Amino acid sequence: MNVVFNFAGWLRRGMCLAVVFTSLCGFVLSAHGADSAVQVQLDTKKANPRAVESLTERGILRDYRFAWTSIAQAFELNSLDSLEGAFAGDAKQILRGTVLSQQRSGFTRQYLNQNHRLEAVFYAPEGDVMELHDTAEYELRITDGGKIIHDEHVVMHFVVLMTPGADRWVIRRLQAVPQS
Amino acid sequence: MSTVRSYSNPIPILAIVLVALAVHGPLLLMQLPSGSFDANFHMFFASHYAHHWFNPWNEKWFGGFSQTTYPPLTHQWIALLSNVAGLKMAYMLVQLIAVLLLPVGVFRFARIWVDDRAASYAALGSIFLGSLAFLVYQAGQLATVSSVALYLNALPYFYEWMTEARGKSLIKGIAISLAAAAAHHVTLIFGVVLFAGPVLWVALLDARDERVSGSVSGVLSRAVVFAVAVGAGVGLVLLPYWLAIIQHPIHQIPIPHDSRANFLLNSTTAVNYFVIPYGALILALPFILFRGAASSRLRPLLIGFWLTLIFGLGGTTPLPRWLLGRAFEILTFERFTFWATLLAMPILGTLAIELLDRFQSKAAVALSLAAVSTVGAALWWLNANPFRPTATTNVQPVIAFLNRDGHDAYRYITLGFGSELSKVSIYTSAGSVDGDYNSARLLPEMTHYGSAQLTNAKFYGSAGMASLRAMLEHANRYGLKYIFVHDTYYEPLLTFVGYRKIETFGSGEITAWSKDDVPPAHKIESDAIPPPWQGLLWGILPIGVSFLAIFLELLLPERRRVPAAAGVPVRAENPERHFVA
Amino acid sequence: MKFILPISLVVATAALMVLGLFIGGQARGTVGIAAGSAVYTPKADNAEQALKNLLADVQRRNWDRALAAVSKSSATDKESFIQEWTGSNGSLRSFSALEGFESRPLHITPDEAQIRVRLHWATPVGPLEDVRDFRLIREGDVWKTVLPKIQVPNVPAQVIPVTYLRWDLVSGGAADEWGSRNVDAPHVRIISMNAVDSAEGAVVMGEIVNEDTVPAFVNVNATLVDSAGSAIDDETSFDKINHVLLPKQVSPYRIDFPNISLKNVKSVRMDEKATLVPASADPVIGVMNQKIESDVQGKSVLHGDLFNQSGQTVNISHVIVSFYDNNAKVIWVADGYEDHALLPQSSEPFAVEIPKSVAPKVQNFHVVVDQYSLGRS
Amino acid sequence: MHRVLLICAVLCSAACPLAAVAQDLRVPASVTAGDDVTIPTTGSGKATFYLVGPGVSRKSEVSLGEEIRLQGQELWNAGDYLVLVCSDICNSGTFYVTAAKPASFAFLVHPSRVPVGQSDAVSGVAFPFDQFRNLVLTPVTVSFQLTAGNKPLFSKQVRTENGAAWFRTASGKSAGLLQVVASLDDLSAKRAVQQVASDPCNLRITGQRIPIGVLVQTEPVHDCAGNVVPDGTIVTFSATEANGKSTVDAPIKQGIARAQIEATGATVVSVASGVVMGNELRIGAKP
Repeated sequence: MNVVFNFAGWLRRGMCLAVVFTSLCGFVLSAHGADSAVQVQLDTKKANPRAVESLTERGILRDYRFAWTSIAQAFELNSLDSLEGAFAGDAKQILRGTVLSQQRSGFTRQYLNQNHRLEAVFYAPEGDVMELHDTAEYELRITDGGKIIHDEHVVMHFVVLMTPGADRWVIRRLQAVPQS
Repeated sequence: MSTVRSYSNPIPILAIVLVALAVHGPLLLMQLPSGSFDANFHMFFASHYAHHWFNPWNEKWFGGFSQTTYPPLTHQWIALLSNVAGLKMAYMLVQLIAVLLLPVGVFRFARIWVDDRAASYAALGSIFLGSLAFLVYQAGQLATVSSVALYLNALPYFYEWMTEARGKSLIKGIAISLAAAAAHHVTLIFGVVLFAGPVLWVALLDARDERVSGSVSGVLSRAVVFAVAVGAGVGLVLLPYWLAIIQHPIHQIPIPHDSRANFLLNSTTAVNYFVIPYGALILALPFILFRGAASSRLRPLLIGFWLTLIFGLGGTTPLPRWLLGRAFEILTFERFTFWATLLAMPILGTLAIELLDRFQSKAAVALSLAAVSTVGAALWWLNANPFRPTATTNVQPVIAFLNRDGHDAYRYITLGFGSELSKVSIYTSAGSVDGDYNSARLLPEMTHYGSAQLTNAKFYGSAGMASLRAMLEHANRYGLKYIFVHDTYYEPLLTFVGYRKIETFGSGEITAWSKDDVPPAHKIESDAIPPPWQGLLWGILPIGVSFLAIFLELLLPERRRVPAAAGVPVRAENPERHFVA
Repeated sequence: MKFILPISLVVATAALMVLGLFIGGQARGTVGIAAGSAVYTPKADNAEQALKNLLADVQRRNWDRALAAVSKSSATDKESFIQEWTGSNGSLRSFSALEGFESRPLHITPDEAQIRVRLHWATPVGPLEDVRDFRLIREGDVWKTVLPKIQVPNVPAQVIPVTYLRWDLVSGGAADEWGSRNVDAPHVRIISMNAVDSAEGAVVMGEIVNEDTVPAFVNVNATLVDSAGSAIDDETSFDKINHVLLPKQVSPYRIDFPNISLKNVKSVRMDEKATLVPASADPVIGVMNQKIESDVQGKSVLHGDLFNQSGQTVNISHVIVSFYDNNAKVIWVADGYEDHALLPQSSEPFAVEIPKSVAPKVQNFHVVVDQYSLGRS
Repeated sequence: MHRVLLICAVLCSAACPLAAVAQDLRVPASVTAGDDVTIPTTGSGKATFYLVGPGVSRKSEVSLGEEIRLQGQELWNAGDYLVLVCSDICNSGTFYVTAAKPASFAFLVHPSRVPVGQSDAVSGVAFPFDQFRNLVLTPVTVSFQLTAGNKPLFSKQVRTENGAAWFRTASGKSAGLLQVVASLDDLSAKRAVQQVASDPCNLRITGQRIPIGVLVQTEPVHDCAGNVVPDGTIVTFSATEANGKSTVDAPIKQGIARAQIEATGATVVSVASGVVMGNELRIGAKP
């Protein structure tokens, strides 16, 4: 039997395969989102009526930083997964709502170069809630369809209510307020 | 066509494949293997590839493990097909492809040793092997079956390359061998000795006796070229696997497996691992011995068969332990029995044609009965054997529980679930510290004891329970809050270590237990996480070589062999008989 | 070659199989699966082999063959023999499997032998050991085991009035308003703590009390901290504590740190966790006749009887003991599981071993009993 | 890299032919949660409008020169809102939504159970929220009232500071339910604290010989203020005789704890509950 070696067909199929693989590689490489460090400083001197223990202070610092890293990731990747763990109650619900509507609208926002100056102003007698005021500085960038439509250095003030969860402090309320 | 004439011709390969389809197609469509030991394990791996093709780090088992510790080809094919057919049916399809490729491989492999007619009967016989039914429907060893099917298809190219120096055979042989390695590395490693060894030996005999055009030195040098190329290829295609195994060699305490037992001391084990896989083939053993020894060309095959048979007997003889050393305690030996039956098929093919030539229809009926009873016994044994996997449990409530109310923020284990553990893992977003793949375990609570899955802890006696205790002792460290129990045996321990029954599913069949002070699970840091480039390699090369093998088979077809000139003498000592068929 | 090779292969196979019986046959199988029967069992022509055969048949639950190895002079019947080895009433023994045994002859004459056997049981709560002495006699050319009469507990029919007392927990839904369903965790307190080095590593132990008016699930965690302030290891009390404490109940706790010496430890951070759990005040198990004695092996052992004062069967009881020195300081915490069920209004003996190094210092002890009852977890 | 892209984007936009004429954007400085807002625009042509705030990320087409209407339900959540209108270029404006008047409380009271007669043992914190669950930061006066039975125990008016008002006080003298109410105008939130007996006081036992040993029981168990110690509280009976010691951890049921002890010889029975010890009882040997 005569065998006709269809080189052109073979080459074409091979190239198709290569294109598929290259696209997949590109997709994977592009999935690695940027993760910039979040700076947080905490001042607990004004906390009352209960003083903030050093272990709690460390916990607040760690968990607040994690919370903002989560917010940044969730809003940049339009992913709800990042919001698990760091938030509870209304704060979680509002953030989820924001991400969901952002998914529908198709744009993303990035919080870059975050710097938070956190001040504990109220710590409940039984230690079950802490109110903090955050003066946050960051670069807010909004991107729609790959195009940056807004990029601004922002100084924002937040009132934050944090409560102890199973193994960490979680944000129960995160509310931006005008500078007083 | 008269009956006599119909028996005197080779059975067309298409007909053999159709018979395989007719026998195994319905069983696979009925999803019979879904209750096998490893089916859920394969689907679990495939499910991960379906969601994270280029990220082999899977956090659903062992608090995180790398899937580069198991060759990915079959799983990736299931993952690809699952987009169309769903996960379970995709598994069945891939298994069906392997089952259909097997008689083709046996046919092509047998033609190295015997003529087309005997080879065709060998291929037909392979469809009814008890060992095949055992591996497919009871053990669920998809990768082993797929790999050996590919490997048997690669070996004739190896032989052709050695004896005829055909470049096309070299390329195709290498590509299919790499695909076989990408399906199951163990098959390839042992195949080098047990399958390729006899092929090399017969090629040398053929060269020496001038039955082929190549010289002895030519055969040897080409064998080296093939081996080097395949070795390098396997090194590259499975590079992340080798890196993982070098970084974390398997140092865990050996886990007992009944295929390593002495069958003489345990009748049930003997039935399970010898009688059922061999079936009616046991009756042909004397013929295999004498006919294999009678022909110099068949002797390499006989030696290969005997060695594989001895390995398949596990701990019945000390030979595997002596030859394998520590690897004896890691391997399971039912696959050797499967390979042994495959190696016996060419000689069995000659028995079939001799019987048919002599007894015609009577022989046909007897052989058919033997074949059907062998596969039938293996299927009957699925439900009759005491090793059978636990009866299918409805794990849906467990999955639903884990996926609601933030329960997936914690880890879980199942107890008494058997292979259903993998099913839970596939469909829940929660992670477990347990898992159904021993070689990927790195947590000391599991590797320091001679037991396998925590879900089967009691079957490993004190070692299993010690491993479970060690894990529960560190429940808080791993965020192990939920335990699902399908065997009241475990309830006392859970009670005494502080777990509390919180829910009951399926009329009390399964209970959910929780420990109140366990914090949410945190990511477990590990040096076993493959870097992204390994993920890319793993996602591209193994599936890539399988595509390559398919393309090469399609684009470089074989020349049709002329039947009269194709046969290699069944018995070289009596060349006149070669033309009788 | 036509005959030599097949004959050689058959001979080699047979030889290897025979060798396998003597060399390679130790590969362990999985426990709990019906194991079938052995093709070959050595003849009981000496006392030790006879006992080994009997125990091997017990392991395989091959009762007829096992009973055939028991002397007719034994005061036992098949039912009580099986019950002795497989347990009853959902006891720990009924969940256990005889995993292995080691025998040591104590006394052998041509017609009689006394053999001490260390039995290794695989149980749901971990491996347990049991030491038993067996008497064997020669009957013809084989040895047989003489078993003593097995006492099966017999509880008379009776009516036991019980005032049940339990706490149920109604937990709020996830959608509850913040702070509206506030139930505090129970208040528990560690009342003593002591850290010592043992042969296995560092041990932190003491006692904890539930000071609240509701039941508490308690767990004690300890973190060993080095001189640099970093944690060396953290472990929990695991099963060396009674996890559910009723109001004002005291439990010992022990936390083991295997392979760690206190020499490297600067401080120990204790962390007791308490959560509210549903609980029942029954059954009440009294601990009677507690005394420290030496056993047959010369070890110091705390003996006593567990007396089930309720009307329900306690399937598995777990005894936890804190031992005090003359300053009332906890110097050791030991525990043990009872392998017989506690029937209503009946007693079962228990024994807890005291380490050699601790025994001379023990002045007092406190025993608490945790329990598991089938279907009431 | 991002900056380069931004500059490129800006340059590209500038170079493009103008599709719509330039617009101007004036947003209100502050809005009360739930109120509708209109944003006037200037210019002509079509533009893309973005609203970026807490709980909302909206993108829509608008016609320049017309007012952009933001419905109250888009502005439920207090916080900062960014408005962007993009045609050839993007114009932005920011405004704050502030909480409306209080409509509910988050009222946290601790502990849920408290022993009687303890100072600074009960505390509460109230956070007023508006109807959209925004924290009200404008100071308001919250009234806290504690009553045991019908008897008022404590009352205090506290002005919120940073949105929080709190109190702390001692527990009452007798066991029972303590009702804690926080109120603000016509709003109120109720919580309950269970006041429980303190540690047992004057723990006394009596005993008698029975056929199987000794039956011992406590007198009704009270704390030092006369409150009944709750049922379920564990009382430990220890009986010491010549051949050993017996102990029973028995729960109080209907005010009394009782236990049977297997003791045949002369026995000394002692009793304890938690860390409180009671009297000792000597019972003679079985006759």
